[in-house]
Amino acid sequence: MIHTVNKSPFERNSLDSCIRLSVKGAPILLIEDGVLAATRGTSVSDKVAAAMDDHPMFVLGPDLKARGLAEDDVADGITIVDYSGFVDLVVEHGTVQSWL
Amino acid sequence: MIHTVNKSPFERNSLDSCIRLSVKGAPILLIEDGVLAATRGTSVSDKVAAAMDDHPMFVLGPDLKARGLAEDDVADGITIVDYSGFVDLVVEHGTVQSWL
Amino acid sequence: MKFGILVNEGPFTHQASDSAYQFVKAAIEKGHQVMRVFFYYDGVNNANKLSAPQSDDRNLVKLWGELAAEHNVDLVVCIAAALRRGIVEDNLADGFRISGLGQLTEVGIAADRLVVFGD
Amino acid sequence: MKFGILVNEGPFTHQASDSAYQFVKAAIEKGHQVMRVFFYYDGVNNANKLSAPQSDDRNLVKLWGELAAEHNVDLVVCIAAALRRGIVEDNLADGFRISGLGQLTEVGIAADRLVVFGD
Amino acid sequence: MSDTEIEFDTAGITRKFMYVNRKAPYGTIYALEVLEAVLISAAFEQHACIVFIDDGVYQIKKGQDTAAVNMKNFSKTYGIIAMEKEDADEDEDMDMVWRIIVEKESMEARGLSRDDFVIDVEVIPSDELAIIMAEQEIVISG
Amino acid sequence: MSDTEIEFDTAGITRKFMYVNRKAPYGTIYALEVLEAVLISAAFEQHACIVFIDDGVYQIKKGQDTAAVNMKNFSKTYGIIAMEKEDADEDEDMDMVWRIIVEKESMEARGLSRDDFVIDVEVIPSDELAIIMAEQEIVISG
Repeated sequence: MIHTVNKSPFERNSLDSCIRLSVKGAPILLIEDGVLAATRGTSVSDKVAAAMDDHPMFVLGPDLKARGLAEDDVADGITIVDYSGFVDLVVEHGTVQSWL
Repeated sequence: MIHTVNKSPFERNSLDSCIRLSVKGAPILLIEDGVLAATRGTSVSDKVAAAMDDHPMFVLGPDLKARGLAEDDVADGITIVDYSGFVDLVVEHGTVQSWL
Repeated sequence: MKFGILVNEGPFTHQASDSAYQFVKAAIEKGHQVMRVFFYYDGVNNANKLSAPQSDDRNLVKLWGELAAEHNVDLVVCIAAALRRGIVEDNLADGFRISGLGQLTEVGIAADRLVVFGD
Repeated sequence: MKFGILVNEGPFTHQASDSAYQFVKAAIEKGHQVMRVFFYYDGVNNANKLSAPQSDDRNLVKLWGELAAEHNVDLVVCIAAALRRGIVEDNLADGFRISGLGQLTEVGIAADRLVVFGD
Repeated sequence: MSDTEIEFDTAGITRKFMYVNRKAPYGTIYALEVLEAVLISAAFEQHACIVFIDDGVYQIKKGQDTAAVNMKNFSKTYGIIAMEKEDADEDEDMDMVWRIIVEKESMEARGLSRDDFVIDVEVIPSDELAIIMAEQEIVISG
Repeated sequence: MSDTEIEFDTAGITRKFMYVNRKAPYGTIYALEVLEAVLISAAFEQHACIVFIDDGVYQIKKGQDTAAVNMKNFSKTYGIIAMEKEDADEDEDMDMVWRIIVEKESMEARGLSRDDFVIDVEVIPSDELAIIMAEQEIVISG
């Protein structure tokens, strides 16, 4: 299973619920406003870093760029993918759970 | 000025922002999913109680009832109003700021 | 007192239009005047006359139109938001009119209170 | 691999339909099959053929229709959700068809993956 | 209806569907329209795991009265879901498992208990629910 | 257009409008359509206080590039807002005050600084911003 989170971690509880309800090892892909969780030096950075102990973390590059966030702004350990990479992740990891 | 909050305090940051950015004494009216902040014994009850030191707190009764919440479930000090009372509050307190 | 209302969401998906309608009804019953309801963003979908809810559900498109007819409420749909979302004269429900965004600023200036309902 | 897609929101207000479109395009480019895109909730508004965005903006209604024509993607609009929101044969854009909610369950069973885009 | 009705062959295939309800009722329509999707899947004899987490737990709160907001009270429909589950449980010819689950942490954070709900539910803590979720084949979120 | 165009007499009235931006751009359309409302109000020569709080601060982040998501990049429009503000500042005949404000706490929580924005803004802490908000006459939230 792979989880997608499309909500801002500053505004909503989607990322929290995803972390609480996903099994160890399940990858999380941040898309749309969810990409705001991926940058360094924010009030949620520590939470995201902690989640990365249990979950491979990915972020959708096109959504980062749209919001003016550079690859350099992304925290270490988070892998940037494009839509093609999004498709590959879904193919590889089976069922998709969208945390809306 | 009167503030309305229509979002669940469990799901969103609207109530937090409203509390942070409203002056002492300004009333807050909880409507729609915002009424979920009004009940006793939840994980946000303390936060709401603290906000009531600075803000008269109101809740829209029709929205409470729709969600199966009884008047008895509402925390002490929160005043229940109907749509007519909503109108009166807006007349009395001037500008309305809707925290969406 | 004179009220202006801004509705940001369509019927069904969010409660915004329901809440706005109940507020407007209560204000009128109390003798206030509702000068204009302005429909912006997805709020323009409140004016889709093809909307056909289930028979046991409320029909906001119709309810707004009836309120406008009975109490002379000006229901204005933002033309820019409406064009994007496919609301045009052809599918515009009775009681609504399409006009510019300036009509929002105008009612903001003219009314004693502007109340926003949205998501 | 065979994909099914569920789109829960209309064009413009949320990015869901944009994301779904980009995902579907990428999947097809990689040689996968997209069996069906099912439009539910406000997603039915993606099929409103009267939608006329500004000339410098993307037109998702048209983009979905073109994708369907080129790559044989089945675009299904939920009839119950569509009736509520005023999407009927009269204003249905090219490439879409209206059908029952069972078509969502069906593609869930038949596809290898169902991906949901919403709010 | 359009001319071309496309159908996929699904005969004899039973898959694990999960419906995730995370939103409060009435503030948005998701609760109601997800319910319609659950009911349809019964006709296809699929496994169904209906999960209430976060504000979704309010969807099945007892005592909903929508008269004053003039919206449709759909909470009674959960009774039909419960009946579908009973049918699935009792019919030995059908390979169809239905579960109705509330996440314990979400319920408790909102000051609710099992008695507050209009239907019988399994109350399951998040770590166990995570394992159940991970076993699903199709996850529909509303 | 419909036949009956209703107009209200607003000549000579200047009121304090505030536009509250709390949502990230692109995930939802609110940022773009609020911008259109702000621009229109300039024609009515109204006071305007344009406030970016919470995720709204991302609306004016530099370097937005929407090519890969195929959405309209509207961040350049804030340049027009800045020009309208300059006009309002410089024209002594016009009683029209425009302010563009970012809440300090929201900015800092997101690891952003004044240099990250496409327009000049006043960065104001929440307690001071609350006082400014309390003085407004019309608050438009998107």
